[in-house]
Amino acid sequence: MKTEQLPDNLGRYGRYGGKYVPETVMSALAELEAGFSEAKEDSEFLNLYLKELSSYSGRPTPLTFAEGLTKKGGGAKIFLKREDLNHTGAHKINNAIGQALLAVRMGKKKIIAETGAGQHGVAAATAAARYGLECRVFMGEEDIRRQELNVFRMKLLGAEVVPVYSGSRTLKDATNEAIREWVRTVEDTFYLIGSAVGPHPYPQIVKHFQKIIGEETSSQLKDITDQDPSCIIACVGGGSNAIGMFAPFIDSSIPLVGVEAGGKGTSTGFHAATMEKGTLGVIHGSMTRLLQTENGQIIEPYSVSAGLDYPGVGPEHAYLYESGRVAYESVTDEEALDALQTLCSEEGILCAIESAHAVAYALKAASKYTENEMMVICLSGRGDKDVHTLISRREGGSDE
Amino acid sequence: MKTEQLPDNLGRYGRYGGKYVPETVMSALAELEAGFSEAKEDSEFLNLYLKELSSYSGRPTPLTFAEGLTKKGGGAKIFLKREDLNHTGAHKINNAIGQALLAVRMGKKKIIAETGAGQHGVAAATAAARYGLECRVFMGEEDIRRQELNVFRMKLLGAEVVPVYSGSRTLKDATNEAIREWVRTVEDTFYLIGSAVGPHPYPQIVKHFQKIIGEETSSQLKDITDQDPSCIIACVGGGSNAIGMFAPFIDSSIPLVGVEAGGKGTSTGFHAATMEKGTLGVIHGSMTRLLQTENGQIIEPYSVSAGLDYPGVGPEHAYLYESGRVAYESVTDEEALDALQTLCSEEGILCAIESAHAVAYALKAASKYTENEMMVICLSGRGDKDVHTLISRREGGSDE
Amino acid sequence: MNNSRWKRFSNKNSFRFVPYMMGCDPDRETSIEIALALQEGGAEAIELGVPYSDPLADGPVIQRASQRCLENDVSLTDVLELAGAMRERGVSVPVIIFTYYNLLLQLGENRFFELAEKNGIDGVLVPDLPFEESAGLKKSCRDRDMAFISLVAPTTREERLKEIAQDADGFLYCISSMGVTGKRAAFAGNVKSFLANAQEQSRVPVLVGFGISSSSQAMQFAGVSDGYIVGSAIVEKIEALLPRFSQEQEREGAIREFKYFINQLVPAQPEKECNHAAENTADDIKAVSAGKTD
Amino acid sequence: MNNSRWKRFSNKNSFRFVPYMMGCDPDRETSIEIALALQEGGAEAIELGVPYSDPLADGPVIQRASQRCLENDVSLTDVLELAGAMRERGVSVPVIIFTYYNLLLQLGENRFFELAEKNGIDGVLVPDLPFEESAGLKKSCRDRDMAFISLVAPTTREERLKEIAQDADGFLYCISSMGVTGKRAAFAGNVKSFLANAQEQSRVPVLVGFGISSSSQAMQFAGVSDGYIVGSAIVEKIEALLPRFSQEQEREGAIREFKYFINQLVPAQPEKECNHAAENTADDIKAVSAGKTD
Ligand SMILES: Cc1ncc(COP(=O)(O)O)c(C=O)c1O
Ligand SMILES: Cc1ncc(COP(=O)(O)O)c(C=O)c1O
Repeated sequence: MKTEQLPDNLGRYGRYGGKYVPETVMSALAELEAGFSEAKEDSEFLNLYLKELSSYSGRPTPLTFAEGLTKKGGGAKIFLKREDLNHTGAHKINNAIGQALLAVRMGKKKIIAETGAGQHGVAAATAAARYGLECRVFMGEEDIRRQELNVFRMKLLGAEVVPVYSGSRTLKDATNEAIREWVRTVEDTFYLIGSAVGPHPYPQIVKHFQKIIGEETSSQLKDITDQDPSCIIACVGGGSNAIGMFAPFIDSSIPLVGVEAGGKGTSTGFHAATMEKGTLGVIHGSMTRLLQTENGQIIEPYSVSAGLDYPGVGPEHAYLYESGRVAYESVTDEEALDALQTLCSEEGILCAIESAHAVAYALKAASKYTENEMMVICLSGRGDKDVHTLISRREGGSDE
Repeated sequence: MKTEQLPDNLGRYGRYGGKYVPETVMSALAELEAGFSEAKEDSEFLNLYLKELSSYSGRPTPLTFAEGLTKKGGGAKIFLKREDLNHTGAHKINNAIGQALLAVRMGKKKIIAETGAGQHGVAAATAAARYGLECRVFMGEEDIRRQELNVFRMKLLGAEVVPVYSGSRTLKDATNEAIREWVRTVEDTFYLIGSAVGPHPYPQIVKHFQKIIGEETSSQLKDITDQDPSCIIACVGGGSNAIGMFAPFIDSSIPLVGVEAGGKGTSTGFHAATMEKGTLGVIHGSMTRLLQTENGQIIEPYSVSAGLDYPGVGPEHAYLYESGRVAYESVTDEEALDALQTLCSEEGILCAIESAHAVAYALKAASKYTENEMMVICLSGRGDKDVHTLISRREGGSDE
Repeated sequence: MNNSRWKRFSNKNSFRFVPYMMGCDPDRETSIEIALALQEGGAEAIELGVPYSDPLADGPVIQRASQRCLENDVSLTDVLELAGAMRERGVSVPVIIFTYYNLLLQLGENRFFELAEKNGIDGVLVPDLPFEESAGLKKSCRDRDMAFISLVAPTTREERLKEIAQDADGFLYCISSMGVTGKRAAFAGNVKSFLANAQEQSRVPVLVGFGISSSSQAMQFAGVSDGYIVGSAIVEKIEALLPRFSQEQEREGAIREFKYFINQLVPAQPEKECNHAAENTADDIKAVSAGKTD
Repeated sequence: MNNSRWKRFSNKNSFRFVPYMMGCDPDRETSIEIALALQEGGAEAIELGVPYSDPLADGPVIQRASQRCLENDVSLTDVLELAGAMRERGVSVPVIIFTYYNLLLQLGENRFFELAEKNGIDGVLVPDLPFEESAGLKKSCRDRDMAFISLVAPTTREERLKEIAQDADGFLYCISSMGVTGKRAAFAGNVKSFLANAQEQSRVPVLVGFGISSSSQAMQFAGVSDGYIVGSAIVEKIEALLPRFSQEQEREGAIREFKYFINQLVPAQPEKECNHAAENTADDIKAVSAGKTD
C-alpha cells in the first residue's frame, strides 16, 4: 500500500495509530475528522493557509548550500532546509497556523495546546493571537520553571499558561492534561496538538500542514539539479518536522533518515531513542512505539534537547520504521552539541539542539558519499532558545 | 539636488557627513571607497549578494497585512515589512552580509565590528563565519555584562569579543575602540560598521546594502495595489533600517517618518532623540546631529531599547531632517512597550523594542488616515532578545 | 453471558451502587478490607483500578492514587492477584478490572486473561479503548464469560450510542458529564435525556458515573438509570484515611469511619440485599480457587 | 608666517623635543608648573591637549587623562585660558592647542580664535580633521599667524603626502606607526623611509610622534627627522605622580621627579638653547597681555 493512502479508515498506519481515547472525545475526533476532510478539499482554505505561510510566516524558507559544513563532512554536498527562518523560529508554526485556521473554519473560538519547552506553546499562542482565538497552553510545572522566557512570551501573546502538576510535570503530562481539558471543553474548544502524534486524525492533520517543508524542498532541489539527493535527514521528536520533510519523498526511493535523541547513549537509561529502545504501546491516544517499563508504565525520556524529549513517536514513523522505508538513527547529546558548534562556526547558523541531531548524523554520514552527491538536512529550528542550555553545559553544569 | 546624487565627492550630504578621522585611516577609507565603487558596478558581486540574501538569509521578507493592528489603529491599513524574519532576527544581517562579501572581494581576511546590545555583533560574526573571515567584536564592558547571551552567541560563531573599558563602556565607546583598532590594523582588516553612520563612505555603503528593504517593499506594494502608501515609518537609531526602507521613496512625495527613542520623555535628560534635541557636531568620523553638552562633550543617551541608544545619527538622516524631506518623531519607552504588547497580542508578532517605536508612532497616527489609505512600518527586528528587558520592566524593575 | 455474578447483578431491581477503588491503595491488605467494607456497605459490583503513569481519563484524585501505588511498583498482575485475594476473603460481587490499555497490552492478552480467570475477574473496563478499537478484546472477554464494560458519553451521537448500548455486556457505563473523573457539582445539561435514551437502547443495566459524590446526587438519576458509580469520592476518602490506615492502633477506627462514609453514599436499600451477597460467599470462593468463574 | 616663536622653532638646528600634556591635568596650577618644567627640560614647543569624551586618536593613557579632566568639567575655554596663564608664568615656546574638532565646533570658530589669540596660542592641531576637511580652519589659522599642524602617516600615499607636507605650517607631524597614541616597542616597518620622504617634501621641520617614550627611541629618528613628540609617556608619568601632586608637602618633590623624568627623555643638548628660551620670557608675557602674539 502506498503511504499516500495511509492512514486507513480507523486512522491506522499498519498496526500503528488509531484512537485510544476516552469515549468522551470520540465525537470531537469525529467532528475534527469531518472538518479536516472538508477543509483539505477546500481550495479557498488551502489558499488562505498558503497565503498566511508566505505573507505572515515568511515561506518559502530557503534551501541553503552549506559550503563550510560540506567541507567538514568531507563528502556529499550538504543542503539545509531552513525552517529556522520561519516566524517564531521553527517548523512548528506551519502546523500551528494550519490548525488554527482549521479551528476558525470549524467555528471554534478557543484553542488549547500542550507544550514542553514552550516552542509549540509559543507557535500556538502566536497563531491564536493572529486569528483572534482564545488560547490556553498546558505546560508542566517543572517546564514552566525551566522555560521562564517562553512562558512570558506566551503571556505576552495573550495566552494563558496552565501549570500541570500531574505525573512528572513535563511534556508528557502536559499532553495528558491538554487531552483531559479537551474532554471537558470539547464543544467549543479546538485542541491544537504540536506534533505528528495523538489519536487519529491528528497525525494526518499535522503531516498535512507540515508537508510544505518537503514540497518546497523538492521544488527547490529541482531548481538546482535534476539529480535526486542521496539522503534526506530530519530529527524526530514527535516526528512532525520529519514527516513534513519526508512526505513527498516517501513513495520515491530516496534514502530517508530520522534522527532520534540518543541522550547519554542508548545503552544508558538516559535517552529518547523510541525506535531503537521503544516497544509497541499506546500513548496519548495512539498505538505506536514508546519507552516504557516491562509493566507498561511510560518512562520519562531524557535528551539535552527539550523538543526531542518525548517518550513516544508519531504512529506513521513507527510504521515507516517497521516497514524499513525510513532508517532511524540516534545521536548523543555530545554529538549534537558538537554539530551545533560546527554549524555555527562554519555557516553562521545557530540551530536548535533538536535540529543539531540531524546535522550531527549528516556530518557522520557525509563521507560515505561523493562530492557529486547531495544530502539535505531539515534544519527544523533556530537555537536562540537554547543559548541558556549551551551556556550551562559549557560551564560544566547539568541540563537546565 | 536629488538625494540619489548624494553624497558629494567629500562624502557630504549638505553640510553633514564627511570624514572626521585621524590621518591614519584616510588611506583605508580611500581603499574602501575604491573597493566599494568597483563592487557596486560589478554584477557578479551584486548577484552573489542577492543570492546570499535569498538562499541564506531568507529574503525577500514578507510584507504582512496587520488586520488586528489596523483595527486598533482605527484608520489606515497597516502593513509590516518583516525584517524580523531575517536570519539572526533583524535587518542588520543585510548589511553584515554585504560588507563581509565586500571585505572578501577586497582581499581582507579579518573583520572588526562594534556592537551595543550585540545585534550587529551577532550579525557580523554570522557573516564572518559564513564567509570564512576572522572576526573581532568590540563591546563595552557594561554591555557585555548586560548582554551575556549575545556575547555567548558571538563566541559560538567563532568571533572574539573584545571588552571595551573606555568612556562609558557602551556602544559609543565600543565604536571609538573599533575605529582605534582599525587604525592599528588597517592593512589587513575590514571594519564592518553596523549602522548608517561613520566616516564616508560608510553611510553610503550601509545604505547600499540596506536599500533592499525599501526596494522589496516597493515591489510588494505594487503587487497589492497601484496606490501609493500614505506614510512609511521606520525607527531610527543610527538609521540603517530607516535609510534602507526610505531609499527608493526619497525622491517620491510619499511621507516618510523616522521614529527616534524618546526614552523617559524628550524634556527629561533621558532620551535618544538626536533630531529634536541634538545639535550639529562630529561623532565617529562624521558631521551630523548629536546629543552633546554645550562644551561639545558627547552625552550618553538613554532608551529602553539598546539599538536606539546612540548619541548620533547617520548623516543622511541629518540632511533629510534639515531639508524637511523626512519627519522625525519620537516615542517614549512606555509608548513603545505598549505598542510591542499590542502588536504581540493582535498579530502574534513579538518585535524588537526598537521596531516597536515605529509601531507606536503608527498606532498614534493611523486614525489621521482613512481605511482606504495604507501605512507601512519597517519592522526592523524580532523581540526575542528583549524578553529579559520586558520581564524586568513588568516586574517593576529598571532597565537591565 | 453465563457468569452468575453478572446474572445476579442484572436481575436486581435496586438502584445499584458500584464503587471504584484503586487496587493496592494503600496496600494489598487494606484494599481487601476496603473491598469487604464496600460490599458490606451495599456495593453490587466493584471496579478495581490499576495504577498507571498516564491516566488520561482520570482527575487529580485518582491520579494521586495511581502515583502512590506506582511508588510501590504495583502492576496489573498485582491488582489481578489482589482480586483473587479479595475473593478468598469473601468478596462475592462482580469485580471489574479498570485498566488503561497499555498495561494490558504489555502484559499480553493471553497472560491477562489467564490471570483474570484465575483471580475471579468478571469484567474489564478500558477507559481509553473506545468502541472502534475494542472488538477484539470484547470477544476475548465473551469467550471467557467476562463482561467488557462499554462507555457512552453525553456527546456520543445517537447512532453510535445505539450501537454501543445494544452490544454492551455487564452494564452500560454512562458518563454523567464531560471531563475526567472527579467530584463535581453539576452534570451535563442533557444528562437525563441521555440516560433515558441509553436505558431505552441498552440490553443491560445502565449505570451513571463520573463525579457522583453523594447519595442525593445519585438519586437524581434514579428514574433514568439502574445504578451509579462512585469513584473519586471514595478514593479521596481513602486518601484522607491513609495516616490512620498505616497505624496499627488506628486501622480499625479508620475502617469503621470508611464504612460510615460508604453508608452515607448509599441510599437506604432493603435489608435482604446485603444478606444475599453474604450468602454466596462460600460458592464464590470455591469457584475462584478452581481458577474459573461460574 | 611671522609668528616669532615659530620662527625661532624653525630656525633651530637641534633635534627638537616637543612634549604633549593634557591641559588642567590634574589642575590648572600644576599644569602651569608642568609646562614650565617641560620648557626648562628642553621643550621646543608644547602640545596642550583638551579633554574630550570621545578621543578617537588616543590610547588608554590619554583617555584616562581626558576622563580625569572631564570629571572636573575642564572645557576648551579652560584650556585656552590655561595657556594664557602659562604664558604669564614664563612659558615662551610655541603652544599648540590639541583639540578634537567637535570641541572647537561647539565653541565656534570665532570665539575659539578670539580666545586663542588672547591666550598666546601659536598653533592648532585637530587629530580628527584630515587634510580634506581642514582648508577652512587652516586659513583661519594663517590669518592669525597661527600654525595649523598637519599630520601624515606611514600609510599616507605619496601624492597626498606631498600635498600635505608642502602645505604644512609650524611643523609636519609624522605618525611613527599605525594605531592610537601610546607607548610602543616597535614602529611601522617603513617609518624611516617615510620620514625621509616627508623631510624631502616639507617646508617646515618634520617631527615624529606616537609611541616614543625614551631618548634612545627618539634618537633612532635623528637622521630622518627634525624632532620628536612625546605624549603618553609624559601623561602617564603625571598620572603616576598624581597622589604626590595633591599633597602640599609632596608637590615640590613630585615636580623634581618630573623634571628628572623629562631630562631622561631629552638627549644631551647644547647648554645655550635652554638659556635662549629663558631670555625671551619677558617679551612673551608682554605680548600675551596685549592680547596678541608677536
Ligand atoms: C526546533 C525543533 N525541532 C524539532 C522538534 C521536534 O518535534 P518534531 O519531531 O515534532 O518535529 C521540536 C519540538 O519542539 C523543535 O522545537
Ligand atoms: C532590531 C533593530 N532595529 C533597529 C535598530 C537601530 O539601528 P538602525 O537605526 O541602524 O536601523 C537596531 C540596532 O541594533 C536593531 O537591532
